[in-house]
Amino acid sequence: MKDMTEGYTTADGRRIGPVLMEMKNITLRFGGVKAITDISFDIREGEIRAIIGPNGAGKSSMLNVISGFYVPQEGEVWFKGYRRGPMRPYQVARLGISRTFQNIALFDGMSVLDNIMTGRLTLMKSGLLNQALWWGRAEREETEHREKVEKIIDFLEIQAIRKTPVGRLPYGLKKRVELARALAAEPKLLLLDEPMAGMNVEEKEDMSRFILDVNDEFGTTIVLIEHDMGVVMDLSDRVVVMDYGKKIGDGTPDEVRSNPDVINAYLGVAHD
Amino acid sequence: MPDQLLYATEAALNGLMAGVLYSLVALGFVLIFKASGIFNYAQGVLALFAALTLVGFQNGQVPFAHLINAVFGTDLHHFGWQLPALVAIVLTAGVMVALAIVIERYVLKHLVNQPPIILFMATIGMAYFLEGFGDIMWGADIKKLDVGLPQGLNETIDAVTFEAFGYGFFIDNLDIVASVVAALLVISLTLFSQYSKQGRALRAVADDHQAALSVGISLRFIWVLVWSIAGFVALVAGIMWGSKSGVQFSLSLIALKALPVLMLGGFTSIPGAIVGGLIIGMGEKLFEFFIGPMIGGATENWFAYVLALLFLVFRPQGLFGEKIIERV
Amino acid sequence: MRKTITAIALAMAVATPAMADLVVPNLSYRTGPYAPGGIPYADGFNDYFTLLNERDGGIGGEKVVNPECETAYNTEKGVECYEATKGSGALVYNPLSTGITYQLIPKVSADGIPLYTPGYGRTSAANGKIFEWVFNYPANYWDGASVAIKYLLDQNGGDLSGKRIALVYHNSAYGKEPIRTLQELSKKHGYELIEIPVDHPGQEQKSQWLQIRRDKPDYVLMWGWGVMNAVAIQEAANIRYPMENFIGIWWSGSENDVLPVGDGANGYKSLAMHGTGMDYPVYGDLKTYVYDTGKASGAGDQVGSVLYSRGMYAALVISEAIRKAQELAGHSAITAAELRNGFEALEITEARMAELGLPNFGQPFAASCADHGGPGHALIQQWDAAAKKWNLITGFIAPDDEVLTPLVMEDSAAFAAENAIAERCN
Amino acid sequence: MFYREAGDFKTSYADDSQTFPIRFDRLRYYAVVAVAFGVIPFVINDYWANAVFVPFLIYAIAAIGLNILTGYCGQVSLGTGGFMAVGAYACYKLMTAFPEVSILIHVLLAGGITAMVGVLFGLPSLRIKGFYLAVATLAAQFFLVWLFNKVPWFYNYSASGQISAPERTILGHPVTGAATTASAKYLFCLVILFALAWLARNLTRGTVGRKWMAIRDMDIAAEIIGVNPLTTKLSAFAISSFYIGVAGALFFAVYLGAAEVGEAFGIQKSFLILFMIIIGGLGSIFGSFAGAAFMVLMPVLLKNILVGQFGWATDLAAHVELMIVGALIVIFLIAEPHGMAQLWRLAKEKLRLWPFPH
Repeated sequence: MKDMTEGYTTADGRRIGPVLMEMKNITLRFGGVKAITDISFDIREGEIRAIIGPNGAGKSSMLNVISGFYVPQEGEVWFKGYRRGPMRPYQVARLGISRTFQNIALFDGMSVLDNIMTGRLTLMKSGLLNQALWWGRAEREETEHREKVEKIIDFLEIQAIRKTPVGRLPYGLKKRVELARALAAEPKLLLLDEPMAGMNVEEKEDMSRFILDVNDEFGTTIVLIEHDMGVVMDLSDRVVVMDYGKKIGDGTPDEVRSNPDVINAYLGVAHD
Repeated sequence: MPDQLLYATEAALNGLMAGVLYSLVALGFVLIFKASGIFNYAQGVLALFAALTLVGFQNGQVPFAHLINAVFGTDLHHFGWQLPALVAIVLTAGVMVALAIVIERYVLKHLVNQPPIILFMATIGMAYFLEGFGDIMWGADIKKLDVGLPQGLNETIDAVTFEAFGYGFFIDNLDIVASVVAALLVISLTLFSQYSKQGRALRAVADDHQAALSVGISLRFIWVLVWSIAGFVALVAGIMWGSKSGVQFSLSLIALKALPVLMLGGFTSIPGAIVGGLIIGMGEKLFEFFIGPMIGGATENWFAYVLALLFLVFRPQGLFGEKIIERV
Repeated sequence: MRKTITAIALAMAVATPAMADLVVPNLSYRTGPYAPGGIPYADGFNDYFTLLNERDGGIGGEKVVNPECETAYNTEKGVECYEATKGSGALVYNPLSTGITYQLIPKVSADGIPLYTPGYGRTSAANGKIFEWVFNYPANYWDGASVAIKYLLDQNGGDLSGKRIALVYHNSAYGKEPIRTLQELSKKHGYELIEIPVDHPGQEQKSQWLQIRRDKPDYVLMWGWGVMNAVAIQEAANIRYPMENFIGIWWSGSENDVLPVGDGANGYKSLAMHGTGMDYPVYGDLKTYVYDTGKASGAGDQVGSVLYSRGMYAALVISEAIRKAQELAGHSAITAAELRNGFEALEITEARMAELGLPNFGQPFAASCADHGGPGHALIQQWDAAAKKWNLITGFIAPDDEVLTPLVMEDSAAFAAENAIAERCN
Repeated sequence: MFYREAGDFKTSYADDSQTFPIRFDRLRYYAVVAVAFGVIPFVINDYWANAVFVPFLIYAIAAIGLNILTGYCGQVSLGTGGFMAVGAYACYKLMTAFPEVSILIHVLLAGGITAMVGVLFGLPSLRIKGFYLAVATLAAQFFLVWLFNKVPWFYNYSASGQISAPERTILGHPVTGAATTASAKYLFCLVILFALAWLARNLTRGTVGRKWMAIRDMDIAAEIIGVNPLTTKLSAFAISSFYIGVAGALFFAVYLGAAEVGEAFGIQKSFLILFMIIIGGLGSIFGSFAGAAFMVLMPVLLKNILVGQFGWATDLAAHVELMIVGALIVIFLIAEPHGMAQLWRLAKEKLRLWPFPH
C-alpha cells in the first residue's frame, strides 16, 4: 500500500484527506463473550468507509464503539489526532460524530421537523432562562437553526411531511428522516447503520444517491454498515470486512472482492 | 445472649412474618404483571373487596341493602343466616372469578396494546370504582372478620425461647398461619404454572404475547385466569389482614406495602416477591428497632421505599434480574 | 362545551338550599378511611334535630335543617362543603375533624360563624378571649390527657413517680395534641413518658407493640382514630398487655374499636365525656318520633352506640345554644352572630339534662365570653366483651387546670400574635 | 368553516413556530384570557373561588409541572404530593421568618427550594427506569411527608404540627389569611399560572423541550445524538418540581390557609395530579389545563347533581361519585388514551372541514 498520510484522490476525482479516526486493537466483550477481537483500521476525512460482514460479525458493535455507546475493554480510539478517553455517547456526539440506527430510533412522539431539529441540539447555545422567556437569543437561534434544517429538508425532499408526526410515516421515509436528523448535526463523521435494510430497489437507489450527495456536497466522512454487498461496493471508497468479531479484510472494494477469506465468509461455510 | 440482641432477633422474626404478608400482596401484582404487563394498583382494593364480600356472605348481609332501602324505602339488613367460613370463602372465590371475567370483558379487552402507564391508570380507575362499589354493596362501617384463625401469642415459642434465653419471643399465631398459607400458596402456584396446561400457557404468554397467540393460546382466557388467581390471592391477603384489624377501607392501603417489595424483587419474579417481602419486612422492623427511637419512630411507611430505592440505584436489574445489556 | 358549563352552573345554583329555618350543616364523613367513626356520629347528630323538629316543631318554633355534606375526612372537601353551605345562612359548623377545624378557624372568624368542636379541634380555642368564634366545651384533648393522668394518680394512691407511661398516638395533628400536656404533667408527677407514634392508617403496628412488650410500661394511653384503634387493641391483646392498664381517649373508645377484637378487648378502658347506651328517657321519644316513623338518619343501625351518643350530644349542645340565643335576641330566626352570644351565655345544668331526657348524660357547664372550653371533666368507661357493652367505672373527673391553663394561654397567645388578634372580653 | 388554515400563510419561521399558528385559535385564546382577567374577578364569589377556580388554577400549575416531567420527559413520578409539601413548608418557613418580604417572592423561592429537592430525588432516574422509577418516587413521597411531620422546626414547634398561613398582602390587598377576598385569591393564582404556563410553553417548544421529548421517546438514541441524559433529566426534575413547589405553596397559603402534611399532601394528591395529566393529555400544556378542570369539576358537579338535585343521601352519593369517577377514568382511557388534548385536536380537524366533511 502506498503512503497516504496526506490522503489521496479517488478515481472520480474526489479528494480524500488525512486520517480522521483510527481504531487501534479494539477488543469488546460482553461478560465472557467476545464481540470484537483485536480490530484496527482507520477512517479518512471525506471518504465513504464501509464495514461489512455476515450477521453476528460484530459490525453493529463496532459502530457502537465508534459512537461511544460501548466502551471497549482493550484498544484505543483516536479521533482528529487525539486519543479519545472513555466518553459518554453524548460527549462523542459533540465531537461531531452522528449516526443513524439499524432499527430506526426516531422520536415517535415528535413531528418530522422537531426530530430533525433535535439533530441540532449540540449546536444550540441558548440557556434555560433564555428559553423560558423566549426572548433574544432563544428566538433568534430557533429561527437560524430552522433555516438550516429547512435546507436539509429540501435536500432530502421531505418538505411535504414536515409537520407529520414521525410515528405515522412509512419505513422508507423514516429512514430518510433519520438521515436528516443525523445530517442536521453537521457531523464531521456520519455513521450509517444499515441505511438500506428492508428497502425496495427504488428506495435503495434513492438512499444511495443521498449518501453520495451528502458526501459530495458537505464533504462529510461516512462510515456505513451494510449487508447488501452490491450496494456497498458501489458506494464506498474502502471496505472493512468482519467475521466472528475479527477483521478478515480491509481495502478498496476491488481488493476486498478478491480476498479469499472474504469470499469464504460470504459464500463458503455459511453460518447464517 | 445480651438483651439487645434478643430483642433484635425477636424484631427480625416478626419482620419476617410481616414480610410474608407483604409477599402475599406482592404476589398478586407479580402474577398480573407477568401475564399482561399491567401494574395492577387495584390489588389492594381487590383484597378489601374480597374481605368485605366474605364477611357479607358469612353474616348473611343483604348486598346493596343501603341503596335498596334508600330507593324503595324498605328496611333490609340481613338475610338472617350465618354461613360457615369455608362456604363463604368458596362463594367469595366465585365472586372474585366473576369479577375477573367482568374486568376482562369491560376493561382489559379494550385496552390491549396501550402503553403501560395507561393500563396502570386504568387500574387506579378500577380501584376507585371498586372502592365505591364495595362500600355501596356492603356498607362502609367496620366489620369483624373471623374465619376461625388462631390469634395472639404463640405459647410454645414463648415458653421454649424463655427456657433457652430467659426472654420469651413474641410470635403471633396469625402470622404463623399466614406464613404457612403463603408458603402453600406459592408452592401450589409454582406447581400450577410448571405442570398444568394452563400454567404452561400462562408462562408462554408472559414470555411473548405474539408468539403465544400464534400457537393458539387464548389471551383473553389467560387474562381471566390470572385475574382470578390474583383475586384469590387478594382474598387470602384480605383474610389475613382483615382478621387482624377488622375489615374497613384502610385494608386497601396494604397495596402500598407491597410496592417496595416489587421494586426489590422485580415485577416479574415470584421468588423475587417472596424474598423481597422477607427482606423488606425484616429490614423495616430492624430499622424501626435500632434507628427508629433515635429519629422519632414511625419510619415504616418510608423505610421500605428508601431501602428499595437505594438497592435499585446500585443494582438496577433488581434482586433476581440479569445484568441489563443495552442495545440500539 | 358551553352547554356543559351551563349545566354545571345550573346544578350549583340549585344546590344551595333556600334561605329559611335554622340551618345547621352537618359536615360528615360516611366514606373513606374514617367512615366507621363518621357514620354513627352523623346519624346521632341528625336524629336529635329530627326529634326536635318532629316532637317540638323545631326550636322556638323554627324548624332546624341539617344539609349534610360529605367531607370524607378530607380538608379540601371540608373547605368545599363549608363554602357550599355557608351561603345558605349556616349558623354553626361541627366538622368532626381536627384537620378541617384548623382550616375553618380563620374562615369562620372572618365570616362570623361559630365553630363548635366538642372534644376535638384546636385545644387552645378554649380561650374565648382570642378565639371569638370557636367553642370546644365541655372538654378538649388536653383535659382528656390530664383526666387520664388524674385517674391513674387515683389508682396509685396519688403517686405516679417512677411509673412509666407510654403514649401510642396517631402521627398527625390530632395525635400530637396531648404530648405537650403529658410532658408538663410528667414534670409535675414524676412519671416517665414514652412516645410511640403510629402512622396513618395504622394497619401495621407490630413494631410499636413489640416495643411496649419489651419496655413494659405501667400504663399505655392511646390517641387513635379509625382502624388504628382496633389494631392497637388487638395487638395489646396479642402481647397480653393487661387491658385494665390501657386507656384510650374518647375517640378511641367506641364499639368500632373493640368489637373487631372480640374477647381480647375485655377490660379495655377509655375516656368518655358523656354517657352511652339507650337507658335514657330521650330514646323513648326518639323511637316514637324518629325511628318508628322511618325518619332515622343513615341505616339506623348505630343507635345508642358511643359515637352516636356523641353526635347526639353535640346536637343537644347546639340546640341549647340556639335556644339561649333566641332568648337573648328576643326573636327565633337568629343569625350566626346571635348564636355566638347564645354559645357564650350557654349554661347546661344537671336539671336541664334531665329535662331533656338525658339525666347524668353529660357534665353541667357554663360558658362565658372568656371561657369557651368548659370544665373539661371526663368519665372512664370500661369494655365488657361478654356483654358487648361499655360500663362507666368512675364519675366525672376534673382535669388539672393548674397545668392546663398556662398551656392554653401560651398557645392561644402565640396564635393571637401570629394573626394580630386583640384580646376581647376585657 | 371555522378553521381556515388555507390562506393563513406564514412568511417567517418565527410566525410558523408561534403557539397558536391558526388565526382563529389565537383569537379564541385572547378571548379566554380577557374573560379570565377581565370578567371573572368581578363576578366570582367565595364558593366559586374556593370550590372551583382556585383549586383548578393551583392544580393546573401542578399538572403542568408533572406534565413537564412525565409528559415531556417521560419520567413517571408518584412523588408529586411530597414535592407539593416541600413547597408548602418552604413557603410557610419563609413567610414566618421574613414577614416583610413579599409573598410573591416567597412563593417563587418555595418553588426554587422544591426544585433543589426535586433534583436530589431525580438522581436515581439516571439508573432506574419505568415503573421502577415510579415506585421509587414514592420513597420521596413517604419520606418527605414523614420528615415534615416529624421535625418540629418545619412547623415552628406548634402543638399539633399544623401550619397556618398568616395574612400577607400584595399592593395592599391580602392574598393569604382569612380576610382574603375571592377575587384576590383568584387573581393571585391566575397571574402566577398565566406566567408559568407561558414559560412552560416556551420551554417545551424550544431546545429544552426537544431534549426532554427525545429522552422520553428513546433515551438511548437521544444520548447518542448528543443529549446529556444527566442534565436533561435533572432539568426536567428541577423545573417540574419548581412548578409543583409553587403549586404546593399556593395550595397551602392561598387555598387551604392551614395544612397538615399527611392529610393535605398525601399519596392521593400524587395520584390525583397524575390523573389530571393522563386524562388531559400527556405532553400537552392545554391537556394540563383540561385535566385539572376535569378532575376538579367532576366531583363537585356530581356531588351537586346527586345530593343537590336528586336529594340522595350523602354517603350513597359519595360512593356513587367514586364509582362514576373511577368508571369515567377507565372509559376515558379506553376511548382516548391520549387524553382530552387529543380529543380537542380531533375535534378541530373535524371543525376544519365543517360543513363539508368530504
